[in-house]
Amino acid sequence: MDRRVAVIGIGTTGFRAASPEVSYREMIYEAAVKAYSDAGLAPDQIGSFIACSEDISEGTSIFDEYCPDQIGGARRPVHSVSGDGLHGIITAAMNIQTGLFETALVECHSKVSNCIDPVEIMNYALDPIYNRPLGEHPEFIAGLEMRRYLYESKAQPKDCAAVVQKNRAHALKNPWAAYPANLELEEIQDSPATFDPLREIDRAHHADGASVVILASADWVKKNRVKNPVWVKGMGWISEDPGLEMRPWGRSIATQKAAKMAYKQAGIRSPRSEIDFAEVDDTYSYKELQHLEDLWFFPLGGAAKAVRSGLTRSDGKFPVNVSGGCLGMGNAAEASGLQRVLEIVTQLRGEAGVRQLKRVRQAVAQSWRGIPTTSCAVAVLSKGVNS
Amino acid sequence: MGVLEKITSNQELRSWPGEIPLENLYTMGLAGERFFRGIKDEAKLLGTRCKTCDVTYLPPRIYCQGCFEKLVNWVDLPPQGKLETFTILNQDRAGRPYKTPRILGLVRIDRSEGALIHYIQGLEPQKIRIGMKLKAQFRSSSERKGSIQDIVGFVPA
Amino acid sequence: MNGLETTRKETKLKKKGSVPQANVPSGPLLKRKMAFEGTPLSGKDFEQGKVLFTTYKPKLAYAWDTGRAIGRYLQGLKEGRLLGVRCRHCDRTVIPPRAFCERCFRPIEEWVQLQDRGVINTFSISYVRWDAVRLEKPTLPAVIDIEGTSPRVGILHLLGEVDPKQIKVGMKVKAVWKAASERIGAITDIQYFKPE
Amino acid sequence: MRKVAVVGAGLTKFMRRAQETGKELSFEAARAALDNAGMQLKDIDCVVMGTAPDAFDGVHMKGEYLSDGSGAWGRPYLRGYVGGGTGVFAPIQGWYHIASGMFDTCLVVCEEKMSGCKPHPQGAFLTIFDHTTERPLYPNLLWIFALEMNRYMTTHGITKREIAHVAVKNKKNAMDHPSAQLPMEITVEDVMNSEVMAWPVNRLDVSPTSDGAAAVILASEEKAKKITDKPIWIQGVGWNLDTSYWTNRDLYYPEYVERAARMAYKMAGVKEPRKEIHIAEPYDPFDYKELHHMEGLLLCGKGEAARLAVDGVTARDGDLPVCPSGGLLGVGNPIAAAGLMKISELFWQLRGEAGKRQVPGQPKRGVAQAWGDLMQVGTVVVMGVD
Repeated sequence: MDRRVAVIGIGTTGFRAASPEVSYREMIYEAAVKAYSDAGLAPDQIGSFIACSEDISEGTSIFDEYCPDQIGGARRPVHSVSGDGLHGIITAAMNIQTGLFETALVECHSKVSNCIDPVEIMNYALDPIYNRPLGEHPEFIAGLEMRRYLYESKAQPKDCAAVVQKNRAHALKNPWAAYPANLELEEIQDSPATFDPLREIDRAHHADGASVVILASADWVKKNRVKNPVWVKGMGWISEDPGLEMRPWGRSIATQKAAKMAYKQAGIRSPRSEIDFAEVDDTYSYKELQHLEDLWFFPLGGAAKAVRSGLTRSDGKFPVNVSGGCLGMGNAAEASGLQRVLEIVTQLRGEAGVRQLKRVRQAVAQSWRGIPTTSCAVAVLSKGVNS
Repeated sequence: MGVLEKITSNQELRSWPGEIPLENLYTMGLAGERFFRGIKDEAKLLGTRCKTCDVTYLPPRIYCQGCFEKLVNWVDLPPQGKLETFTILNQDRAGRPYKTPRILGLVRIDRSEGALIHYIQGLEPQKIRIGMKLKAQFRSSSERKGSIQDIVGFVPA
Repeated sequence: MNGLETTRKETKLKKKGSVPQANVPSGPLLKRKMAFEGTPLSGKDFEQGKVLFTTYKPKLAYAWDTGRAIGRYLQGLKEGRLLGVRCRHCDRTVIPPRAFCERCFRPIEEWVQLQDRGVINTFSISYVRWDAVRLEKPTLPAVIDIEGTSPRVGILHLLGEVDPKQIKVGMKVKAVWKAASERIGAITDIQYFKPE
Repeated sequence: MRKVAVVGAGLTKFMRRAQETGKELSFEAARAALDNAGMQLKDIDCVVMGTAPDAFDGVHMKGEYLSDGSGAWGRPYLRGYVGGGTGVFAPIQGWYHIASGMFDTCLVVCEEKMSGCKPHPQGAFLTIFDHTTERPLYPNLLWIFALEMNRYMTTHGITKREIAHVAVKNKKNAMDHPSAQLPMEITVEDVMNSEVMAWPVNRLDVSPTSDGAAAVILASEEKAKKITDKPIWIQGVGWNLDTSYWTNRDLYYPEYVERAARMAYKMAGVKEPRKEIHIAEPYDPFDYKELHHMEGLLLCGKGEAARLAVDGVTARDGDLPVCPSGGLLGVGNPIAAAGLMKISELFWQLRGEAGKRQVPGQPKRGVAQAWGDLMQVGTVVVMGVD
């Protein structure tokens, strides 16, 4: 059996700081209709439906109840995964690989503008016995992690500022982005520290949006002569220690392991030379640097040098977050991971317009589940089956 | 007059307010109970040890996450360790600035692989260095209730 | 003997090899019951301080965008009207309104003003409040199939001005509205449904 | 399609209030399952967690929080959820991890710690309803059961007395289950005379809220045969989620359960469920639900299940044993863990290792099912000895 799986359809509303004119249902419906249209499919041609969400972010317990209607999944096999959009892609791919389904659909969205206090929601994720009773802002964790990362990698806060500058500038060319900006390095560096060394501006702002991706088996792709499939060649996902006390703080071990897993499946030996560009988690600026190193693209400390030299700019040799990333597009929770897949598919298809990268065949998407977790997911996406 | 049409006037935008009304009660668990009793009654730190993996857990767990053996070896740990990282908090949870910034540190406790996250006290921010030795300061026995707040913070050892 | 114990003893590895040697029956483990007994607590254990615990009351507050369909539904309620929508493709009239049909997945284009009356599809006589507090006087939730919709399409609401014993499935009921000045555009602008 | 087997199972006791944290409960169940299979954690390739609303444990993203207690440290780990259907869905998730060819072994853990949710675990269910069109009416969990039960009774002319037989049977069956929280010998009269909570639901029609965990280990065919000489195969899986507009459906029949069952039966090659299924563990958080679900599982015609309960056909030694474990009504209902308990029960029953609970006649094939959300989801697993 041919176990390969490809992305055959994408749809997104794009990300915005708020979306007051639509309910979550109406927002997701728009993304789903676009994805169906892109794939040339109708809902009854989908085998399995996967939605990624978290109860408390929605303000609804067992939110999976509300997932089927707006994706065309009512009375069909639908299930929720409390994971990032990449976990959704991985789930859909596994569903197809069983041979039980030929196609699967993944939906992620964010309506974080509807949460009165997103900080409190993040705080509610902290360990209730050892960490939450301190009563501090949960982003202290990013402050702790950033300092340790800088210490181990010898990167500088200004390198993190360069990430902010780059990604927000990338977003200028992305109509889906909520936070495009043309910033001077100095103004970023001068931005006040919240959880020192973390600055307010190192943090991605929240965004609303919905994205939908449709996947299919290789047989289906062949049978239906899909003209621009993007193959999911490798998938990896790992959870490390959810507790803060026993984990190492400088590196993302989960990303390292997840990347190895994905590269092994994809037959990649030398990530830096075999991958053309990457869309990685940059919820906080330092995370982009850390994740690039843990994805084995650079040695420890190498990512800072890369951003300094412009290597990771859209016009550099190894573009990173050409979409604008979370810093430029906005942090749309689970949808951020799915959006990385959308960006890669768009680029590999050659449909990225003004931000189109040249001669790209293979890319990596990586996600992190956010504070206080260590969970990460990695996917290798490729234009050709053998590239 | 269809639903296909969108809201075009901000006067018509509407949201519906609500909440998830609940309160949670958390037991400390089997390991946590013993750990916090140790702090409360004797101002000491207790860890659990997995001999197979050569790991000492702090906070203690009843299982080793590496090999999944049940842990029954409890060890006394010195209430001191090395600062692995720290952050200076300039604002509280609501985003209001602190008049005096607070400092949180992650202190890797000696003779264990574990750590505690707590306030660093008695040091100017610019004097704090990764790797420095710190010791835990406990509240007086009458003030201790069996929680992480029975520790006031860490001070230079 | 119970099932759980037996399995423990009978399970044996067929082969040694890539799958490891069992940690099966050896020493004290053998005596351990398969069903972990756990440490059950009573309410008193907490009151008397026998067990340590901590509490937390999160402030989880939201303002959900109503969007076009529900926004208009609420506006209708404020005006004392019950609005539904009709999917032409499925020839189906439904309430609450929605922007798309969950059956055919096409956008819905037609609003329908429905009668503020209907038929009891099912009901309960509930002596328990949402937070499990016991009630002296029961609340009377019901699914009410609204007149003018497709068969068995209704909404959740309450019944009132009725002896609980007299309630029957199939009974015709009519909405009792709050005074226009008190209506805010909420499902509670209808106080309850009463027998016609 | 790659064959997947259950090779081990473990449970904690189900309790009203446990001192153990959710992580500790998860560990105890997972460890018991590993012991049962004669395996170590290092033999596990990936981990799946099933757990229902985050409000219970009181931790946002509680799947992340529970991961180390579930053996997920350093491993691929996913938490799926379909409300109350989660417990039977989690092994389906484990199934696709292995059937996809991605892994050879999977540890499936389900956990629920409901006791910490105040003022009452039921309070969390207020927030399962639509926030704008339903929550302002302050609905509670009992309403949905009461409304569905009434519709079911009214449509078929079934009485509360007939339905009460299910509670009597299951609570008695649970007397033989070492994990049981609420085993008891009661009569139909006791059920009828117990306090009315939300008519037609009385107190003894209902399962208790619980703390507890369950775990099973799944393995690919090749691995399973090395681990045990009695693997129990997952022959079919099915799941189905109906629209969230629950007041637009006729609640008398769980169409979504039928669709899930048909999907699972098709995969298992089951053509006549009533003949080919020897033991059933349908979801029974309330007594009528067992009947409702037997119908959805096509084990009898619509409206016929009550008769089977009254006639003793569904007794442990009856022609079609249903919930020989004692079900949620007797063993307890730590939501996701209760569903996985049903999978464990089939595992032990089909291996002939259920001890006092063993149904006679060497059953060869069983079905487990769970249900949840807004009366909306059906999850079905068919298991067999070959």
